[in-house]
Parts: sequence; structure tokens; C-alpha cells
Amino acid sequence: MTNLSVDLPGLKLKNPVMPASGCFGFGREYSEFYDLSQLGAIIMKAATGEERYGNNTPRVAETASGMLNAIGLQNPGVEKIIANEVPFLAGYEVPIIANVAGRTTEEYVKIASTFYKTKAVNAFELNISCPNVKKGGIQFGTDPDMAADVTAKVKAASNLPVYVKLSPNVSDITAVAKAVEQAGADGLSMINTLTGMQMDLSGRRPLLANQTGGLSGQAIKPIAIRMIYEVKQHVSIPIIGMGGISAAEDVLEFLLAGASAVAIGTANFQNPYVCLEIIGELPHVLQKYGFDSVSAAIGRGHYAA
Amino acid sequence: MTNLSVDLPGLKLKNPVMPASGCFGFGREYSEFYDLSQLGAIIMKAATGEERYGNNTPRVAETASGMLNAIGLQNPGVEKIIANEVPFLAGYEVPIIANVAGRTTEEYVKIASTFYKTKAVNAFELNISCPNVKKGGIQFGTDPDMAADVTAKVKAASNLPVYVKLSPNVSDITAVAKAVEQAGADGLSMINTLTGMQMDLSGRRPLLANQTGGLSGQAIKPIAIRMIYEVKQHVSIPIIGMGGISAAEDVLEFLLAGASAVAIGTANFQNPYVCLEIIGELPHVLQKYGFDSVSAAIGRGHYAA
Amino acid sequence: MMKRVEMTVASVREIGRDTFEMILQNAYIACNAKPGQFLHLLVDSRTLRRPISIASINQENDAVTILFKITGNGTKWLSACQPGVTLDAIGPAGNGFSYDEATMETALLIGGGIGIPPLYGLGKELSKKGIHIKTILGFQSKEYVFYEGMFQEFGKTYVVTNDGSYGNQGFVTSVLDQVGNFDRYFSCGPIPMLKAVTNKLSDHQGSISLEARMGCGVGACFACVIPTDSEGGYRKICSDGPVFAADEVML
Amino acid sequence: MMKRVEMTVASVREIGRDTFEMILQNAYIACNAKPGQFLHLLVDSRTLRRPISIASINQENDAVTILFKITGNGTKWLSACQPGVTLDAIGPAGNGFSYDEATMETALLIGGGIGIPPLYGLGKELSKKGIHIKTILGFQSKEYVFYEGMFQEFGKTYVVTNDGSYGNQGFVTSVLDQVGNFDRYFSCGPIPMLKAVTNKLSDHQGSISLEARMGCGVGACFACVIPTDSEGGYRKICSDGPVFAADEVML
Ligand SMILES: Cc1cc2nc3c(=O)[nH]c(=O)nc-3n(C[C@H](O)[C@H](O)[C@H](O)COP(=O)(O)OP(=O)(O)OC[C@H]3O[C@@H](n4cnc5c(N)ncnc54)[C@H](O)[C@@H]3O)c2cc1C
Ligand SMILES: Cc1cc2nc3c(=O)[nH]c(=O)nc-3n(C[C@H](O)[C@H](O)[C@H](O)COP(=O)(O)OP(=O)(O)OC[C@H]3O[C@@H](n4cnc5c(N)ncnc54)[C@H](O)[C@@H]3O)c2cc1C
Ligand SMILES: Cc1cc2nc3c(=O)[nH]c(=O)nc-3n(C[C@H](O)[C@H](O)[C@H](O)COP(=O)(O)O)c2cc1C
Ligand SMILES: Cc1cc2nc3c(=O)[nH]c(=O)nc-3n(C[C@H](O)[C@H](O)[C@H](O)COP(=O)(O)O)c2cc1C
Ligand code: FES
Ligand code: FES
Repeated sequence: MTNLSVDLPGLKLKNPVMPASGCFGFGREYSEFYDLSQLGAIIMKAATGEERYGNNTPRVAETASGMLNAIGLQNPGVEKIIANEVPFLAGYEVPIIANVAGRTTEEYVKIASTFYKTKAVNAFELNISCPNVKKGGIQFGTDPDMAADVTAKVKAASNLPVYVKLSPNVSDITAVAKAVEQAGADGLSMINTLTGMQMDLSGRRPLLANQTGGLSGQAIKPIAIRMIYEVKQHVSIPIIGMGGISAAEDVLEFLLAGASAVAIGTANFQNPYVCLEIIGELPHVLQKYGFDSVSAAIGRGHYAA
Repeated sequence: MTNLSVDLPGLKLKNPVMPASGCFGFGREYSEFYDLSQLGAIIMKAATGEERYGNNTPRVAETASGMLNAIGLQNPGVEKIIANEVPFLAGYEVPIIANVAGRTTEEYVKIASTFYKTKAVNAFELNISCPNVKKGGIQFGTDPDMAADVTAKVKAASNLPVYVKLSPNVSDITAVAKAVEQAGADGLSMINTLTGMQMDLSGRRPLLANQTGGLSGQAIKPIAIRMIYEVKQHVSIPIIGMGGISAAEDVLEFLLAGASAVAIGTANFQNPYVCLEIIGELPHVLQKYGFDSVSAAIGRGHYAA
Repeated sequence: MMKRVEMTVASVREIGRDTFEMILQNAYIACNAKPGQFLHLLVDSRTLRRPISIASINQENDAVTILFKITGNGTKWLSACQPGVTLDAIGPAGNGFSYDEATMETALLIGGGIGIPPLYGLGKELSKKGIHIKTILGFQSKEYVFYEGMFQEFGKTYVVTNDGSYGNQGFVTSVLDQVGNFDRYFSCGPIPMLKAVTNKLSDHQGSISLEARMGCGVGACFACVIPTDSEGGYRKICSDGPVFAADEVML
Repeated sequence: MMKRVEMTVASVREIGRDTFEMILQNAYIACNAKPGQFLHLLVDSRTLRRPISIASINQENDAVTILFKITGNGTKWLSACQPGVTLDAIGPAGNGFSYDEATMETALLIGGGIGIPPLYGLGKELSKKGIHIKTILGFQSKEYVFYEGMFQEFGKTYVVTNDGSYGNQGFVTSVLDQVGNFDRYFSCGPIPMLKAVTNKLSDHQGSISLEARMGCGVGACFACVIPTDSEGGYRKICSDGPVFAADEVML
């Protein structure tokens, strides 16, 4: 039997596959397709301090092997998420990770402590990398000092593990990774989307109402793999890898590059069963390439001569 | 008649389409497919001060809607390019742009002056963005001060126009663009490739011998469009746009975003006639979207309400 | 309940310029679909599925009909699918038209261009229930006209074209004065048309069906929201709609 | 001269495990191709074309044969192409085998796995010229063996399999001692095999055909270089090769 389980700080995963934040809502919709208990974990849509409406529409566009989105962190706010969404997810045997997004450090801390007080979730994914909001988000993610500061403060606000979600829109992602590791991050989550744009030829303007959007999907996989491979050489905290995963082979590629678990975003839109199917395929793919467990594959792309 | 001509500093282009550096060699091979005089201009493969062998193989890998390359600037060196390659290209009615790549500022200057002395070329594309060499290249492209310095020195070495080729692997491409504009750049060329990686699952290591490679092709078009749109708002020198162009509609998308001309790289590999076919299609596409000249479309994606 | 299913193309034919009618077979969809719901179709392995309305339902043949116009690569690919090919679809998606039969003697259907398809299935349903139907169909120009005869079977049908090359010249709203009395209207088409219609008919009850660029198509990604009157309120077009009461959302 | 052409699939059949023989029709290619040259095939609109050797040429039928093994998505797609489908190819690409007929009485062909195809066309050509041919073919195991009979028509043919499930057990070099005299050898296969062959036969003249991951396939991008002995020297496999003299490049 191939052992798919992975132990991460604060998270015992029966397998390394989880839906990525923002691509799975709060689980309800996909629970109509399959039993969510089969997932390794669930990362919820970003939570902000107050309810947010987000950007105007159009909010998505299709690109070659990918898509752009500029949702703008629409969500009901941390209180309502705890009241209306978490209880539903708590009905499943699956760790819950809250994606936390603030405009200010104080907002990040407030959201985290609210989740913590109610014992609602198992870990945080600190979203310092959303490219689609005017304030907060990516601002924190491009500056190592700001990233470290918000990490330290959120760490201090609870004793839940904090995975910091890094932005790929930077000259030196390793610098940010090292800074948040030193600030106490328990793990990294990478990558968020790359800032992109599509022009509406007839409208003679950017197609998305927000002008720019975050590029995700298979198109960005090579960038994700490169960044994870690079960061892995410089940090010792585990990495949750994501960016363009749509098959079990992709999961192995992320593991070899240095990820300890993976998240799947965009591919859910094409195939609502993709997480489940990948979990089913993974043992065969691991076997095919000579691994009898997920753990055995983690970081193994670094050792060959 | 749709007017395809574009006037750029030092370059009178009969149409805005040129092959991108490194994807067209020095023109010989593609001259067997069509008459190179039909092109707007030709950007040659990078020239270095001395002959370079480049990286080990494998040097290319395919990705979703794109490819990775790590050629490593293999070229015969500026002297041999002038002796053996330029005379061939000079036989065509087409402006020649030399892509200049150094390890040091001195090397950049030396290459440029050598070209200048022999009146071999019409303009320079200053490659401060090659991700595939250990020294030089991208080092210059990620730091606005270094980028400005090498631009100023190359400008001083000749009176040929200098187009600085920017790297997309940066947190703030506008900062670099503004710095080189102030240093005297006549234009910008953007974007070079994004640093990426692919794992070889069987080999358990990066597939490319150089580990990382530059991501090009349709996958990166949304990033190119975003960066050009952003930079266009902050500089007044013209932009040669590139990144994922494979059809005449793509050219219009780049023009609307703010490019004054375009270069086509990776698509030549799939279709050796792609530049020619796009030049043929462009008048129809411009007409379809209500433009009677290329000039009329440049930057027009910025004005809509 | 929505499922992912394989649907077999039974036929495809051009019924107007760039406009195709395709019959797709799948028992589950045919059994469970309601007028106004849509299929979320995988086209050519592209990243995003394409939402296409179910235009009519034929339970006896386990089939549904879709009508679509080529507006890009996805619909172009779809139009080239040959009979026998299977398509990957999620459906029936969204909520269909709802209405109170008891209070409705006459219904007015107002469709613009490729917004017309869902109204056809609705017309068939209403017609069967003995409800009197009037229809206004708007097209760009003559070559694009389709399904006029099909709607005529339900009742009086007005066709308008923007350029006057067929029927009345103008917009669907141009003939609203001529249609006489009705109890409720159902409309689907481009947003400017829906705005004009809901404004002009603000004293009537009505249902509108909306389009939006979608990500997931199942309610998970917040791509397709439309604001409601209340502060910060919104609906998701894919899962709360695509059919809404005319005064429920802000166009 | 290389051209971009449309080639029509005339037939495709599995001739060994995961190994396919495909006949492609195009008069220009059939007329101009030489053994050792390759086709650069567009597969499934992917970014990079796939280089596949021309395995044999049939000018009377305007056809060439290719043999390929499924090793990834591109070759998988290719294997599923039905007769009648047209493929976009650039060819004939690269340089074929060259040799001096006058000084060659006996030729030894040494092929490993999917390196065997170009040797078949060469064998046909040499055979027609009355040159005596011996062949060594190496495969992973029995299920992968193909074209043994075809080579036997040229002359004595030795088959080795790595696991010994068919013919001799071992590598192609294991039977080199048994083949007796020959004037020149021609070899194609994986790099480790070519290294072993050229080492063992360093006292013979030989030609080897090489593989490399390619970008352009026409000599423009420097993706496919291989170093030569001299300082900084190199050859491009796509345009200077794929066939080289055994001592021309450094494996
Ligand atoms: C609920 C609903 C029902 C629909 N029913 C029909 C129908 O019955 N017949 C029909 O012809 N069209 C219908 N549409 C519109 C149809 O979805 C688009 O025409 C189609 O997605 C265009 O795809 P494409 O690849 O051809 O165009 P492209 O422009 O290449 O598509 C690029 C992306 O934009 C999206 N997109 C482009 N135009 C639209 C649009 N108008 N609405 C939503 N997404 C769009 C595509 O889905 C895709 O993600 C409906 C849309 C919705 C939301
Ligand atoms: C001159 C030449 C002649 C060849 N002749 C034959 C032949 O007659 N029969 C045959 O079966 N194979 C032949 N090959 C190998 C063939 O090109 C690869 O098997 C094929 O490209 C794999 O494509 P894929 O999409 O199935 O694999 P993938 O692994 O999905 O391909 C991904 C990328 O890697 C490249 N690639 C992968 N393996 C190879 C390889 N071994 N050589 C070159 N590129 C590779 C592909 O072209 C593509 O760009 C030849 C290669 C060369 C260079
Ligand atoms: C529609 C959409 C919404 C997203 N919303 C969020 C979000 O709220 N918080 C977050 O951290 N990441 C968000 N992301 C980013 C994804 O979690 C993921 O990092 C990224 O999409 C790359 O993975 P993928 O290629 O598998 O989609 C969103 C992505 C998409 C496509
Ligand atoms: C094989 C290859 C070699 C390249 N070599 C160079 C080079 O020598 N100098 C340079 O400035 N850019 C080089 N580039 C980058 C291209 O010029 C271009 O900026 C990039 O590929 C994006 O355009 P595309 O998507 O159309 O290929 C190379 C790209 C490829 C694919
Ligand atoms: S399309 Fe995802 S919520 Fe409607
Ligand atoms: S593949 Fe481009 S030079 Fe050989």
C-alpha cells in the first residue's frame, strides 16, 4: 500500500491534496459532487474582517492554458464564515485551513484571533499575495520586512500554525520566504497568482473590470515549480505547493521540487472531481516512478547528481 | 488601404512585426521559407563579446501553451556575427536590430561600439534580462540603478537607438522602465522570458541541464500585456511588445496595451511562416476592429471610459 | 441535482448565420432539466467551461436541444462537433424559470439574439399548460433570424431587427406598445436590452435570465455575481440564477 | 529543400508494444527525402513540433513510413490519428546518411529501440545498391521487437533484448564479436548505446544518428547542439545532423 499521509505542523493529512483557496468556496457546492472527507484538507475562500463585495464584473477571463481572475476577495467576513460556513465543514473528517486577508496588520490579527477564539479552524493560510485588491494583500507580499511583521503578529495572536502564502510577482521570492520563516511561519504556501491582463479588442479596454487579474492554471506551473525548488533550498519549513496542478503527475512534480502537500485551484472549474480523481491516481503514479509513499518523494528532485 | 508602417527612433518599419531575438537565429534558416524583406525588422540572436558555447543540453522543454529554454546565449561573438551574419541580412530590405548581451558593463559597451564602428546594424536591443546565464543578463535587469547605468554607457558609445529589453521577473517593472528611460533609452522591449522549471519525473531532477529556463509562448501573454499596459502609463518612449504572440489578434492586443511594434518568438517554432502570415492577416484584423492603421491602434486600450 | 455527465451529439445544424442548433443525448439531463437551466460544457479541453442554455427538453428521446452562436473559439469548436461525439457537461445547472400558473393567463416572451434559446423551452412548457403566449424576438439583421416559426406555434410572434432587414426595424422595446395585455413577462438577452425592457415594464411582474463570465459555474468562485438593491447584497448568476425576478438584481 | 507540407495519414498500425507504423502521403516529401532525414510534426497544436525519422520512402505511392513509440502526449496523440487525417509537417529535415559506395562492400546496421527506424530506409537503399548488409537490433524485451523480418530481407539479422526474453540477452555490443567483417557501420539509438558502439568500433568508420530535444528544428535556436572535439566547437543536430560521422561529435 502506498502511504499518502503527510504530517505538517498542526495538520495531519490523510493525503497531500487540498482544494486551493478561492476555488472551492466554503466547500458546500463541491460537497454535492463528492464526500469532502476524502480530501487531505480544505482551504477556505479568503476571510476578511468585514463582509466584502469585491470587484465589478467581468471578474474572470480565459487565457491559453489558464485564466485570469479579479474576484477581489468577496466574502461574508470572518464572523459570518464562523457562524454559517465552518459548522458545515466541521461535519466532515477534514482539517480546515482559513485563508486570512487583511487591509492592515491589525485586520490580519483580528481575523486570526476571531477564528482562534472560536476554535473554528486548524491552521491559517496568511494571504499576503492577493493581486486583486487595492490595499493589503500583495503589498505585504512583495516587501520582506512587511511580510515578516504581519507573520510575527499573527503568530503571536494564536497558537495555530501559520502558512504564509507567497506572491510570485517579486524579484526575489527567497528573500520573502526566509523573512517569514524567521518571523515564525510554520510553513509556506506558494504560489498565488501572477498579475496579468487581457485586452477586450472590441471594447478597446482591459477585459476585466478591475483591469488586471491573477493568472492561474497550467500556464503558471513552470513558474511555481521553479519558485518552490528555489525556496526549498533556503528554508526548512514545509511548503504547500500550488499553481497549475491538474493531474497526479503534476502532484509528483511538486513533491520532487520540494512541496510537502499541494493545493488545486483552477482545475476544479474544468473538472469538479479533479481533487478526488488525483487522490485516486496518486498511488499509481508514485509507484510508477518508484516511490512507496508521499513522504519519500518530497524534495527528491534536489538530490540527483 | 490599411497603413501598417510604424516609425520608431532610428527604425522605419514597413510593418510592426519582427522575429524576436534568439528564435530566428541570424535569419538564414527562415530565409529558406520566405523573403525576409517582408518583415518589419529582424532582431538577431544575442551577441556577446566573445564566442559562447552556452549551457549543456537538454536546453528546451515543452510546457502547457509554452516552452522553457536555457540556451545560455550561445553565439559566435560580435566579430564573427559582423563578419559572417550581418552581410547576409544586409542583402534584404529590412532594418537589423542587434541584441546585445554582456557579463559586465564594459562588455555591453564593447559589443555596441564594435557593431557601431562597422555600421552593421540599425539599432540595439539591450538584453539585460536573460535568465539563463550565471553572470550579467538578468542581474542588470532587476536593479533599476544597474539597468540605468548600463543603458547610459551603451548610449554614450554610439549614436544608434537603444531599446532596453526588460525582465518580467521583477516586483516593479515600471521602476526599471522609468530608470532606463531617464538614462536615455530610446525605447523598451518587453518582455523577456519568465524564469521557470520543469521536473523530470523519471530522472528525479530538473529536466533542463541548466535547471531553470525561460518560459515563453502563449502562456505568458497575459503577463506581457499587463506589464506593457502598466509601463505605458509611466513612460513616453515606444515599446516593442512580445510574449506569446501567435496570431494577428494578439498583435492588436499588444498595440492596444501600448506597444508600438511587436516581436514574435516561440511561435516561429510551431509555424515557420507565422510572422509572414500575421503580416498578411493584420490589415483584416485592424479593419475588423475599426482601425485603418497600426498607429491608430497604439495605446488605444488606455482611453475607454 | 447537478451532475457531470457525458452527452452524445445527435445532430448539429446551422439555423441562422453563425447560429447552430445541437441535439444532445443524456437521460439524466433530459429527465431533470427545467427551462431556464443551463449546461456547463467542456470545449476542446479549455480551462473554463462554456455555459449554454437548455433550449428545449425532449424526455421521450432522452435529449435536450441547445442553440448557440459562434462568438469565439469555444463555440466555434462546438459547432464543428460531429454526431456521435460525446461532450462533457455539468448540468442541469442553475435555476429555471418559476412562476405562478394560477395568476397567469397570458405570458410575454421577449428574447434578444442568443438570449432567445431558454425562452423556447419555457414557451413549450407554458403552452402545454394552456397559458396564452405572445413573443417578441430581436435580432441584428435578417441573416441571424432563427426559430420564428417555432415561436409562432405558441402564438403571435413579433420579429424586430436592428437594421430593419426583416420584420420591424428597431429594438424589442419598439414593439412593446403593440403587444397588448399580458400578466407576466420573461426576458433574456444582452444587458442593455434587459435594462430597457425592465424599465419600460416596471409596472409588470417579470423574470429575466442573465449572462455572466463564469469560473466554476456551481457557485463556488464568486466570478458571476450581480448586485442586489440592498447594501453589499448580491446574487450568483450561476447558482442563484440565471433566472431572477426583474426587480431582484441591479442591472 | 525543407518545406512545410500537409501529409495525409494513409494507415497506422501497432507493430510492437506501444510502437506504431504510420504511412504518410505527400509527393514532395516522398520525392525529396533521403534515409536519415526526419519530419518535424505538429502534434495536437502543441508549442513544439516532434521530430520523427523517415523510416522508409515509397516514391511510387508518394508515401513515407514513420515508426514511433508512445513516450508522451505527442506520440500518443499521433498514434490515435485515423487514416484520412492530415498532419502538418516540416521536412525533409536534416541531413541523411552519406557514405562512399565504392569503398563499401559490407555495411553493419546497429539500431536500438526507437533508433531503428532510420536504419530501415538506409538498409533498403544500400540493399538496392548491392551492398551486403548485416544488422544488429536491440530491444528492451520481446514485446517491443519490431521489423526483425524486414531487416532479415537485407541479410543476417541479430536480435538482442536487455532481459533476454527474445534473441540474445544483453546489449547490441554483446553480439558485435559475432558479426564478422564489415567496412562501415551505421548506428542509431540511445546515447549510452551509441557511446558503447563508437568506443568498441573506434577502429572502424561509422555514422551515427542522434536525438535531441528541439526547439525550431531548422537550425535557428541552438537548442539541439552537441559539442565537437575542438574548443567551443559544436554541431546542430537538427540541421548539421542528425547523422554525423562517429568521430565528429563528443557523445
Ligand atoms: C447562463 C448562460 C446561458 C447562456 N446561454 C447561451 C445560449 O443558449 N446560446 C449561446 O450562444 N450563448 C449562451 N450564453 C453565452 C455563451 O456562454 C458564450 O457565448 C460562450 O461562453 C462564448 O464562448 P466562446 O469560447 O465561443 O467565446 P470566447 O470569447 O472565446 O470565450 C472566452 C471566455 O469568455 C466567456 N464568455 C464570452 N462571452 C460570454 C458570454 N456572453 N456569456 C458568458 N461567458 C462568456 C467564455 O465562457 C469563456 O470563458 C450563455 C451564457 C450564460 C452565462
Ligand atoms: C532526429 C530525431 C529523430 C527521431 N526519430 C524518432 C522515430 O523515428 N521514432 C520515435 O519514436 N522517436 C523518434 N525520435 C524521438 C521523438 O522525437 C520523441 O519520442 C518525441 O518527440 C516524444 O514526444 P512526446 O510528445 O510523445 O513526449 P513528451 O515527453 O511529452 O515530449 C515533450 C517534449 O520533449 C521532446 N522529447 C521527448 N523525448 C524526446 C526524444 N527522445 N528526442 C527528442 N525530443 C524528445 C518532445 O519533442 C517534446 O518537445 C526522434 C528524435 C529526433 C531528434
Ligand atoms: C477564482 C480564484 C479565486 C481565488 N481566490 C483566492 C483567495 O481568496 N485567496 C487566496 O489566497 N488565493 C486565491 N486564489 C489563488 C489560488 O488559491 C491559487 O493560489 C492559484 O490559483 C494557483 O493555483 P491554480 O493554478 O491551481 O489555480 C484564487 C484563484 C482563483 C482562480
Ligand atoms: C529559444 C529561445 C531563445 C531566446 N534567446 C534570446 C536571446 O538570445 N536574447 C533575448 O533578448 N531574448 C531571447 N529569447 C526571448 C525572446 O526574444 C522573447 O523575448 C520571449 O521568448 C517572449 O516571446 P515569445 O513568447 O514570442 O517567444 C529567447 C527565447 C527563446 C524561446
Ligand atoms: S461562476 Fe463561480 S460562483 Fe458563479
Ligand atoms: S532545434 Fe533549433 S537549432 Fe536545432
